Amino acid sequence: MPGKVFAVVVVIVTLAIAYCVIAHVWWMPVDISVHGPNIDRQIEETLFGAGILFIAGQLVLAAFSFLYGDSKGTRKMKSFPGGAKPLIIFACVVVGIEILVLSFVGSKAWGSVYFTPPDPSSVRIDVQAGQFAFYFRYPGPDGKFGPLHPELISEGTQNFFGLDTDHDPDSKDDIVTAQLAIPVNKPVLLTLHSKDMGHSFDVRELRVQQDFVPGIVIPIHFTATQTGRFEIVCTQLCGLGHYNMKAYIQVLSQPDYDNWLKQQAAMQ
Amino acid sequence: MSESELTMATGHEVLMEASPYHIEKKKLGMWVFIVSDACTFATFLFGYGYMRVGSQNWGTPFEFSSILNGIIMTFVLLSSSLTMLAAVRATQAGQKASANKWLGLTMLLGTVFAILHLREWVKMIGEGWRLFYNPMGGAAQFGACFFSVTGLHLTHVISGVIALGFVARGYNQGRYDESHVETAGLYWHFVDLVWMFVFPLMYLMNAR
Amino acid sequence: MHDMTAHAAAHHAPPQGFIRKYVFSVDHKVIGIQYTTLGLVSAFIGMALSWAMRIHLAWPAASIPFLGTLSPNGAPGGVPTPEYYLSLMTMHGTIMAFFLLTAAPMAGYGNFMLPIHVGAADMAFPRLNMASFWVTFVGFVLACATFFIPDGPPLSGWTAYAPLSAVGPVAGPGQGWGQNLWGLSIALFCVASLLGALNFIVTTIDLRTKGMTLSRLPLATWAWFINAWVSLLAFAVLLPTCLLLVLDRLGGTSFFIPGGLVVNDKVLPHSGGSPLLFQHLFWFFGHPEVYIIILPAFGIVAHVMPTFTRKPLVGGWKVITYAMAAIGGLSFVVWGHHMFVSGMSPYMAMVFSVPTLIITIPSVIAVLVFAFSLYGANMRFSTPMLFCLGFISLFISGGIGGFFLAQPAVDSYLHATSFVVGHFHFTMGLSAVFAAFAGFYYWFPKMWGRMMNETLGKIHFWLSFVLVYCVFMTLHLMGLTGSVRRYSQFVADFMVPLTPTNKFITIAALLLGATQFIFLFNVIWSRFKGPKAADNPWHATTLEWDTTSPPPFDNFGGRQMTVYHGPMEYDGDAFVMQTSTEKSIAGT
Amino acid sequence: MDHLRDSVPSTISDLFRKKLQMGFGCWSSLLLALPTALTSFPRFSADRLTHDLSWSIRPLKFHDSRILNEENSMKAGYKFVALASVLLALAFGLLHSRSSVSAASAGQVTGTVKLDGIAPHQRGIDMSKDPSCAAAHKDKPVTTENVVTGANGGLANVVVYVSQGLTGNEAPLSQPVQLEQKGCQYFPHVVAVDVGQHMKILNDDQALHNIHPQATKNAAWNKSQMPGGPPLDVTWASEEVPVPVKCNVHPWMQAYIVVVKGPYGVSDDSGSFQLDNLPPGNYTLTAWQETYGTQTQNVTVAAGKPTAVNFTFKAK
Repeated sequence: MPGKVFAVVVVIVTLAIAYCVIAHVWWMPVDISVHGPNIDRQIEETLFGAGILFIAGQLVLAAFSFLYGDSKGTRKMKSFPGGAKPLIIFACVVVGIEILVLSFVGSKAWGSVYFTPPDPSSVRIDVQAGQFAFYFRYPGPDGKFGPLHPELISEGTQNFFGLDTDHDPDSKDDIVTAQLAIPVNKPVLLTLHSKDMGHSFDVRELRVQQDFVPGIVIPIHFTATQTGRFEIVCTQLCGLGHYNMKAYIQVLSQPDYDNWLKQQAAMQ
Repeated sequence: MSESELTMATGHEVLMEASPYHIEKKKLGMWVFIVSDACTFATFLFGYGYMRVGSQNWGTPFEFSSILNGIIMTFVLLSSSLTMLAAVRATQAGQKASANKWLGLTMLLGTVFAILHLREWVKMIGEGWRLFYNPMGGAAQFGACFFSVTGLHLTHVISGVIALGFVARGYNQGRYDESHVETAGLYWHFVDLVWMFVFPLMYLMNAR
Repeated sequence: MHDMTAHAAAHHAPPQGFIRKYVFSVDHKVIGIQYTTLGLVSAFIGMALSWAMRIHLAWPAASIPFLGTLSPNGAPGGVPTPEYYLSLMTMHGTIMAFFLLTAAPMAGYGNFMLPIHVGAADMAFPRLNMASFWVTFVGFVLACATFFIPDGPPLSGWTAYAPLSAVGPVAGPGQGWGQNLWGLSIALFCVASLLGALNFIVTTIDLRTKGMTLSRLPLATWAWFINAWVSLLAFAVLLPTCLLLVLDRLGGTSFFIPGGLVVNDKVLPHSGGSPLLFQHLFWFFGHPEVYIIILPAFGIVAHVMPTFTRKPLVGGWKVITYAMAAIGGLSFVVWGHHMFVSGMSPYMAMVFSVPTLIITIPSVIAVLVFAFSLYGANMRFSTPMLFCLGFISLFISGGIGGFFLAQPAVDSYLHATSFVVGHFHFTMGLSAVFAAFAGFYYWFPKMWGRMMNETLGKIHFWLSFVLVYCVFMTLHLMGLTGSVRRYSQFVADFMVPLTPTNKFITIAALLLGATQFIFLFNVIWSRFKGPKAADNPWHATTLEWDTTSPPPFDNFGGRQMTVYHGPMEYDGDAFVMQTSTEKSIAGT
Repeated sequence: MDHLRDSVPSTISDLFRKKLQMGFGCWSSLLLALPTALTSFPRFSADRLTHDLSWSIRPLKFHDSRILNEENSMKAGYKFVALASVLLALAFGLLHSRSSVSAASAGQVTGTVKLDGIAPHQRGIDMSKDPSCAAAHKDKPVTTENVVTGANGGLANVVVYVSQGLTGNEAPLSQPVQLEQKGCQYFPHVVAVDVGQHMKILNDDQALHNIHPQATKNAAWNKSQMPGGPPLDVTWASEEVPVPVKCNVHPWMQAYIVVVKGPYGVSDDSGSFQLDNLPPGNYTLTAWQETYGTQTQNVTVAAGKPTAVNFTFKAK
């Protein structure tokens, strides 16, 4: 009896899981980046391949415990025809092929994010992460970022980057904001600085997640394809306010973007 | 310690004839320990390498005197390996007197090494080197790496000398036999081997 | 022969006096039981912590009375502050991963069984063995002590990423003495594990009795042996890592702390270190650690299952052993897959991705071996068998997640989501725990000389099995929405809608925890009131069933065991003990 | 002459009374010492702040001394709590023996602080990170408060306190001061507190705040307070001007706690301030402003009538 029960339970569980995945009970948000579709395809392909392995594995387990669970111990043992050889061959071939496919396609998807150089015409924005907020810096009219002076950082006076506006001409027109706004359909190049801990820049809709590493400036670039307001969250444990470390990213049409920049410049 | 505990420590030999796969267990244990200890040193050295590669302004502070000191230390430690070898030979030949002589000599050389090394340390600390400070204005990591790596090795040398002392004592009292001396020897040679990595990496690579 | 027995008996009088016998005992059986008990205690502590976390996640305003008394500071009025939530999380991870999953299946069962499996009277270095337990114990006490210092436990997670863990109290509450004690505790645990691994290796190579060739080693022993090698190398790296971390914290060095860090508008006096160095060192230990946890589970299942399927594993001892060895070996070259998005070179990501995917091959082989050993079997459904089946199902479910997280492109979306939480709880968490349960129900008669209650055992299994899926598969799938892990509250806009799911998980988790008390009751009740166990209640073949339950002080009452067969000589009701002189029936 | 009565005993009985009080002071100090030492044992202290008092002396010569100090702060902490509490108690005892000035003979300092020049531009604060904060300021944008000026150049948030001339034996002010977190800002932006005076910290927001004073002479601590969480009650062990306070969850939040000994006044928007209950005598007054630093003036305070003192800061 227990064998059959176990088989039934396993089958039910397997089907339930399969349903949740196929019916998208929990699913990825809409994708608004150019490179995103590659990643989504990769995820779906993996779900397909791995899903088949998963279902097959669970069903085999269920079938065997159903068939061989409840004999009274009188029947003569059978051992699997051919012993382990077919299993090993199966594992090496099937899983091997899956691995090859995933690595090749996967490397393409990964490459589309990380191996491509940023477009020289991209909009450059500096990001400063700290306990527990993100701040953003636009180069302003002169298109140049002023140098950073850690010792000048003082959040109380809204100097989140440590700019020396009195002495550095390039810093004078830098625009520092608490929200990220980017123009739609234009390549964007973010340079990630962290002033204290490890943080992470995660925008689900952009399919972009990249850690901030203090001491290293990390560039990431992407192109958003839809306007809207989305959430930037920190996904790298950074302290007590980690759960509340977020900011908003607005993808705006070019004119809106220009207006927004003007407003922000005025607010400085 | 209680009689029963003694038998616990050696119970199975008493209990059964040596198994056909029987290797001398102390020696095997020492080899296994050496493997893991090698990993520990490797980690420290990896960290050192990472720091060194990562820093733009890595200073190379050691001038000839320090290098010379290092060479002398190396010579001392290597010759201590030789004397250790002799000691093991002597114990295997059962010549207690010469075994003692060689063991004593090994410990002496080990102590000399430690003293030379500590002298170096004191000198550097006098010059203002700290775990977190580099008086020559280079990367502050140098102090951290140097003191932690050589410190780890120095700890090994000193504990080795002490261990040798115990082994020698036990050997004279007849509690230990040549196998113990040989095992201690294994450890000693390992410490020397590590120095052959530490010396070029920590000293020669940082020579002016 | 006779005088030899007498001789042995004379030399093997068990120690007198409570302390020597049960506390500072050098007897591997007592030490094994001590480790197992430590594991049990840790399990329930860790579970209580997870309860607190789950309750807080589902009902952020709920007051948890016990917490209020434990830490009026961290949980005023019983409502945990975010930092205290993170402390709970850190200690849950630390206690579960180290003191339960690493200690119990390997050091606990291994200590008790390995010498008996190879026919020895004790470990190779009994006093070293005692030392490693008591060092572990001190480490455990230090870890728990962090709850009672004013700032509470550290909040940097069990991975203790620098610089959060390295810069001291300024990084947040608990990062002062909490983190120091944590580092110390883990360093001690490393030392203990190294001593233990050394002991296991030497014992297995050195103390095997006559006829116990490597091909005749029980598979659990094989697993412990392979695992000992893995831990020997892995913990030898974590130990110095902890030392360097402590140096950064107390010695003012900057191994893991870069220059120009600004915390609270103050520039920290460190320079030149690299947080990535810490991540590399930690994960070089951390990934093998995952296999340190799962390999004994494989071993236990491979050891227990044939007893109840009444037939040898497919491919005999070789296939599964080679698979385990391959996993152990490969586990050292895949650590980078924890760091795909953490600032490591994106080219390295590909380099680490491929071996990570390759490691699935031996894992799949192992699972197939387990599954197809059921083919044509003649199963006896005792509780251990049920847990073995559960293990296989859970490991399949968890292992599948590996395909996703092994690919940088996919990981860049799923990293740090609850998908990861579900994944590692399935693989290294629940699979290992199920195998540990299987081992516990299986060896309980031998350890304490009494049978456990089958009915309670079965109830325990069924409830656990279903609830585990409810909790962790839900977490797993919820991760597809990108719900971030390690959040003490769901305040991110996109995570608020997940609150119902979250409540469901919490309720399931509470029930799952409650189920474990059935197990606890079963253990305590059976320990004292359970029916006396026969020497070989399961009709198994290995040496531990060839002696009394519990075994005498010298394991075999002075008998010199000689082994003639492999460990899997089963054919239905017929079976051949390893020591029997009959001829083999299963051709192993 | 009557302000001298306290210091010079005029009659034998007067002298006797003083000796008696002195003795009582010493005894009371010893009686106080023991319980204080026991109750403020770090391990069992319910409130971490009382414990942190024990860390409040920390030499900050080398950058690592913080760490070295941590290293033995546990046992040092235990020892120091005992020691500190004995000293504290002694102080209390002595205060008890020296009766503080009676209202009749108390002096008073009043005045205004002005800013000479144009106040620097105050940047706007964007609270979009935490919608609950932003919601609190929908109507008018919030700016930083580094220099706040009012009518006719009055400079607000200036702390005026007595830097020299006090005996050091004055009892701490009894009524507690208050630091309030409202709309993800601190009210007041600058709060002065007497050594040993109680300070209540409240959270009126729907958001969680962590209060993180970066004290150097006092203990630095960091504690988060949940929405509607119980108010924190804090005291400060030693003078420190200023102690910057931050909320890391809302990095724009900034306040200054100015810990002084004796009477103090904080200027309002019109720049006027007032120090009460000051015994007649010669004093050095110091005015502190977060952007412009400190100024000092010597004053002679007479009993009964207020003494006028004005400060003027030059805008940079």
